[in-house]
Amino acid sequence: MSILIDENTKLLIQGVGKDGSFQALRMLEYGTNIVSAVHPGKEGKKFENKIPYFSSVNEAIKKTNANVGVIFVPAPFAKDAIIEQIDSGLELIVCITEGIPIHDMVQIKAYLINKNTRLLGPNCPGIITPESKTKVGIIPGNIVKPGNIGVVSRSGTLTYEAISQLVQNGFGQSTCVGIGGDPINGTSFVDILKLFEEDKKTKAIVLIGEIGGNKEQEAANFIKTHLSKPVIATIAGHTAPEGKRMGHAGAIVTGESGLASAKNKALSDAGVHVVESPAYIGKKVSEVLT
Amino acid sequence: MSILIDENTKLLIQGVGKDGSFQALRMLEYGTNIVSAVHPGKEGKKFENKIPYFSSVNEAIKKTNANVGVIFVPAPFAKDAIIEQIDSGLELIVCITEGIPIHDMVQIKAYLINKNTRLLGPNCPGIITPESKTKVGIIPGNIVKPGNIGVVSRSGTLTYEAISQLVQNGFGQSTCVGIGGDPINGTSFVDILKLFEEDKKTKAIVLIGEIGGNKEQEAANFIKTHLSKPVIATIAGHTAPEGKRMGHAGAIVTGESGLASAKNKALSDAGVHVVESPAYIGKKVSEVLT
Amino acid sequence: MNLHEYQSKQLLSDYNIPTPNGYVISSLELVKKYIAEFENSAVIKAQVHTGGRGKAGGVKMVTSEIEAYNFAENLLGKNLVTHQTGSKGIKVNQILIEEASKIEREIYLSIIIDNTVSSPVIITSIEGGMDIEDVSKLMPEKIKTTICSPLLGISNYKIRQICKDLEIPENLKNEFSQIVLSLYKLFIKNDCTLIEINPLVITKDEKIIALDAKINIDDDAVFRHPSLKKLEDKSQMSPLEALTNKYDLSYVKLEKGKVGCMVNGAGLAMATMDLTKWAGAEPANFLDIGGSANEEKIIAAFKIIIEDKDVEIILVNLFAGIARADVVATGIVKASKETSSKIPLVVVMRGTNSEEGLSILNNSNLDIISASDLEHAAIILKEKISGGK
Amino acid sequence: MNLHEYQSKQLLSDYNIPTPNGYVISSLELVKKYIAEFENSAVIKAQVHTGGRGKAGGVKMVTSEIEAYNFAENLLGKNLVTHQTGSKGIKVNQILIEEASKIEREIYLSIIIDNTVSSPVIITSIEGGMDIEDVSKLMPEKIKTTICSPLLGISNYKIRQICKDLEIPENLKNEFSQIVLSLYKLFIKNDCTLIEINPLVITKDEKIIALDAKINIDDDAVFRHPSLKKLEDKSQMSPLEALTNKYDLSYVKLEKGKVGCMVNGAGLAMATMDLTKWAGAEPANFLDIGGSANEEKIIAAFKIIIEDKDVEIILVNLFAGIARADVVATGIVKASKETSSKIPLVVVMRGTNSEEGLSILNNSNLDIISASDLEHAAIILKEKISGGK
Repeated sequence: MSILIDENTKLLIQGVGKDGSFQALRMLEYGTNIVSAVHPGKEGKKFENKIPYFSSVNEAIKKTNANVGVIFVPAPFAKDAIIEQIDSGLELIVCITEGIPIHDMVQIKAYLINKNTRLLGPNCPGIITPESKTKVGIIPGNIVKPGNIGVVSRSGTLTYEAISQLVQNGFGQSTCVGIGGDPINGTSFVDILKLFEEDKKTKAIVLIGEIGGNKEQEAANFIKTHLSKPVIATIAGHTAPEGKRMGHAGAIVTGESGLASAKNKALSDAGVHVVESPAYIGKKVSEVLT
Repeated sequence: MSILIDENTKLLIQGVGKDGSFQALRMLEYGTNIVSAVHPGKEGKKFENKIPYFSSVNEAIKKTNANVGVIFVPAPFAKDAIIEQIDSGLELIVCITEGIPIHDMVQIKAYLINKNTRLLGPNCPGIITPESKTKVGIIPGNIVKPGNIGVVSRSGTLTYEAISQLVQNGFGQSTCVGIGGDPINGTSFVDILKLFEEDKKTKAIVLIGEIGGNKEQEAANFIKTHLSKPVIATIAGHTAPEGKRMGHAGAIVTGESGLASAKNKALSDAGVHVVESPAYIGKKVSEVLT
Repeated sequence: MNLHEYQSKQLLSDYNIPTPNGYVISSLELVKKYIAEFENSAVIKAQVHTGGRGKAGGVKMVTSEIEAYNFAENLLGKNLVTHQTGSKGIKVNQILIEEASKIEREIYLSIIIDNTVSSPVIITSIEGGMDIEDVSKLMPEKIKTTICSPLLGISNYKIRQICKDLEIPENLKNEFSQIVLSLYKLFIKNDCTLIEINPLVITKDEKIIALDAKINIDDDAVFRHPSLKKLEDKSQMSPLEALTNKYDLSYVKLEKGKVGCMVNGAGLAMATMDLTKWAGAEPANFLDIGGSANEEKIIAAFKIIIEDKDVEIILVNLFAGIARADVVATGIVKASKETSSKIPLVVVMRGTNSEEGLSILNNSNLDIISASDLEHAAIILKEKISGGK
Repeated sequence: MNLHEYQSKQLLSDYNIPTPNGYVISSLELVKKYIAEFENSAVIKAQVHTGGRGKAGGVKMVTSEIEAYNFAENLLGKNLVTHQTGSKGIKVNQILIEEASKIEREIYLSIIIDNTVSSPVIITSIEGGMDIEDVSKLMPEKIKTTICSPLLGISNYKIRQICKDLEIPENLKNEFSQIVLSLYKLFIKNDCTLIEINPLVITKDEKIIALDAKINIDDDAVFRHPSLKKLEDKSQMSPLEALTNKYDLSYVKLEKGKVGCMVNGAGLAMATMDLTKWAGAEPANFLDIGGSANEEKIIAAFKIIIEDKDVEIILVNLFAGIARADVVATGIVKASKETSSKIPLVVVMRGTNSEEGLSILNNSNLDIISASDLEHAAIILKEKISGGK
């Protein structure tokens, strides 16, 4: 088993430019069932001679029964693509795009309320489920292996680091999820923790946080009260100076709760096994699970 | 028992001008538990020396635990009052105000989605529950009596007519509800029919429709599939010419479904006892229930 | 509130939506000047608040000065009779003279509030230029509707779909999309209940132009648009309409009815009409005096009813909620005296202060029969009318 | 993107929010003219992109021509050092000279995007004029927040509550409400992330004026505001900032670090800094080369790192997802050659095309130690740094 995506995932990709087509190839290579592509001006053609292009998400779904969408559309047009996918009723939307204006995300977040759609991201690496060989997004397929650890992270490359550590220590993953580095996003740590708790395959969870905001504290609260499975966590940004934005729009310490130390403490208090660097994730999981 | 309001209703009245204060007195006389009033510039004073005025709905609720709100605010300011009451989390809002711009109602209707608040109206006479002596709105208290008939209507004065007919024929009411004459409103026939179906006290339902729109047809569909209790109905506007607005913004025949005859047919087909005039409502109820 | 075509087009222009070059004129002298400016190729259109102008001879393509002048002369100051105006017609005070366009394609584009989805809806058809009702009967598949989000507005992907539905050529897509966006903005910002552009044309030289335009504004929202309020053309109202308008009364005249109806509440007013009919009589009008009727309003309502010379009897049906029966009664008594009306009244009066109201009426010297309820009123009406025959 | 105070005030004016009469000048000659116009009662303010101007001597109330001139002379063209600028300070190219106001009351008013509620939030305080951080520490109960609906905007009832919270006198309520509405509109229409008016004053003659104003625009949204983009003042950037800005790199310099870091991904970059620290060394910088780094960008990143003369070793940590390791490797080799850099590199390279990347690096003549993972890299760093000591 897995969360969010599996062998039943029929993926629609929207925005098949340079990055989108490169990543679409990687997803196909990995084994993902991409059923349709949406890109203006390419309708009627086929991506890699097999995946039909459509001019609208609604039409693509009607013709191919896609149930998950992934968005590589450039930031200025991403809001429209997300709204189009929400309106189409897709159960899961994964938005990889970075740099979406924050006012656009504010509107999207409000629009999402009461919709039956889950938005993951934006500015996230997506999801990968090794057992069913399904990936939606950009997490490299060659670094994961099937197993029982659920991984959830605010960071892209740091997720790869953690996965790599797990594999080195002999642990495969049930599903790896990047929730994205933007301050306003569709899916939170808590949302994913809930899913991992319910997922029978997942035995332990690796959580990778970073400075800024209070999402790790929310996660800690949830873990304390609702989670039965062990959680191993690390927070990036202990050496970051206050008030400076560390790349991610969300990674800026603006108050007590934004500090790495505050997040470490909240997680430790909730019974989470906190390590000082992702470099030690693998070993800590070993320790906890054996 | 009753629907929507009962002896636990703690009413907040917003807009206590000429009409609002006149009707507040009628509600008090009838027995309604009005706990607070919101009217700009009157905070600190008391209506009729007993009901405290507040400057905001939130404050009024905090101090008086009001759970139902009624709005008499003039049309240009009604949208703001409705939004204020929705934001405050009141479980039921009854808006009496007539002539609210339709674009305002379009926005309110969209904003209501996913809120835990029910809006009744606007442009409606409100609700009255004779058994608990509770009325929210303007239905005259001296024309109703406690009993087992649920009344639901798009029209104000026509509701009174129907009630009067029922009483003349010896039937009291569980609750009488006016859903309002505007084309876009918060609560539909179907919403109220559901409540009457669940209400143990209600033995039969009187439904009063009028020309325009397709709300009576929706009601007919619902009755056919979900309703076990007998329904007696009448439609006003058989003699209305097409394309002319009959007072109510919603009462204009613009297509087949808007015709009184089409509505009569839909209701008859759904097993509803349809009478040609509200003047015969009382007799038909007698006939059906005995 | 209806706008004239030329007013609608001015509003479109304000939102950068192209309309033909043209002039509104109310004097014949200017026809020659403008027909010359348009090189003897123009369209002349009567500016009246009614549909069916074209079929009624209120619109003409003209190709010479003399043709233009003659057509204008036959319109200006005259009454135009269409299928909507009744036999008296409606007065043409202004005509619009516009440069003729070389039409390549005609498109239908409108925005309404659709009550069934509680949202603005854009309606388009590739078959512009004909009545949309006809299109919907003959080829319903050629009408496309786009529901817009009341809170988010119109998303670009929906506009792309509209472009596709309407087969807008690639090089005009940007301009067309901008027109749809602007039209939507106009619709929202001005509390419109209808904007209809039929046809929106693509000309042979690839311009997009709104050839005709119809805009209705929500009467309940005009208060917040003082500049639109100024566009109201009262000359297009009948004296009766002007009076009902002034007193904010809902009144609809019915042909050849003998029973004048004065009722509070729209639903009850309709039911009263229905009952009159079933009593074997013809209702003369729909009249809702509204919730907060004062004496002045009642007097006006009474006068409006007896203005209709077919009226032989008046049925007053009052179930007072917000309205107070005593106020209505006082108004009726005053109006009867002022007009020295001898028309008998059948009165059903219930609800708030109805005892006071009835006693006011009974203490007056009017010809009044009081009925206990609607059914009773119907019986009285039946007697009266058979008696009168 | 930060706006200067005078630019922010211009924007406020565009939205009809009153600001003091004033002039931005970059030459001393104009001081006399304007101080005369303001009758020897003015405020002079350095226009620089930094906080803490006041405490650093960048703002002064002047009451004579000579005082004005002397103060302006000491500012214009000089560097102003505040607690935020570092020891070099920031150059004052422009000063704002404004008419002094007779202040009755000072109010705090700002709008931000609050990520925890995903909505615009209006923050107000009756204690205007002091740092809001200080107010929040000393008297948190005097700070009020109003969450606005992203889809509906700000409702009037919320503005009424703000008026009440701020004890706005009855006769100024309309004007004040209009200011809040306009400010909210400005915030939304211009993709602001912050508007702060501190203080908004009520003058002794009952005028409401924005005495100071700070506006930040979302960098990710500047593309859709060409007129705001023009307001960007590049003279306020250090050469390093200008370079990182040009290549769209996320770079933050840390004081006295010896280990330059080049990483892809913000999270990994932070983790790399953290690891450096735990290995007993000091990171010299945060640098995220981003997802779609091309050669040119890598070369620029390399140059930025070695610009910092404290850097003794460079740690490259790449886990290629969207980025491709071969492109990064090629960039590093080229940059090293161009700059003739002798600084050794510790390289961890994984993910997309990492084999190709490593082979490009190993086939170059650079001083490169390849590490298999982060832990390995930390061990190497530790050795290198102790060895160097």
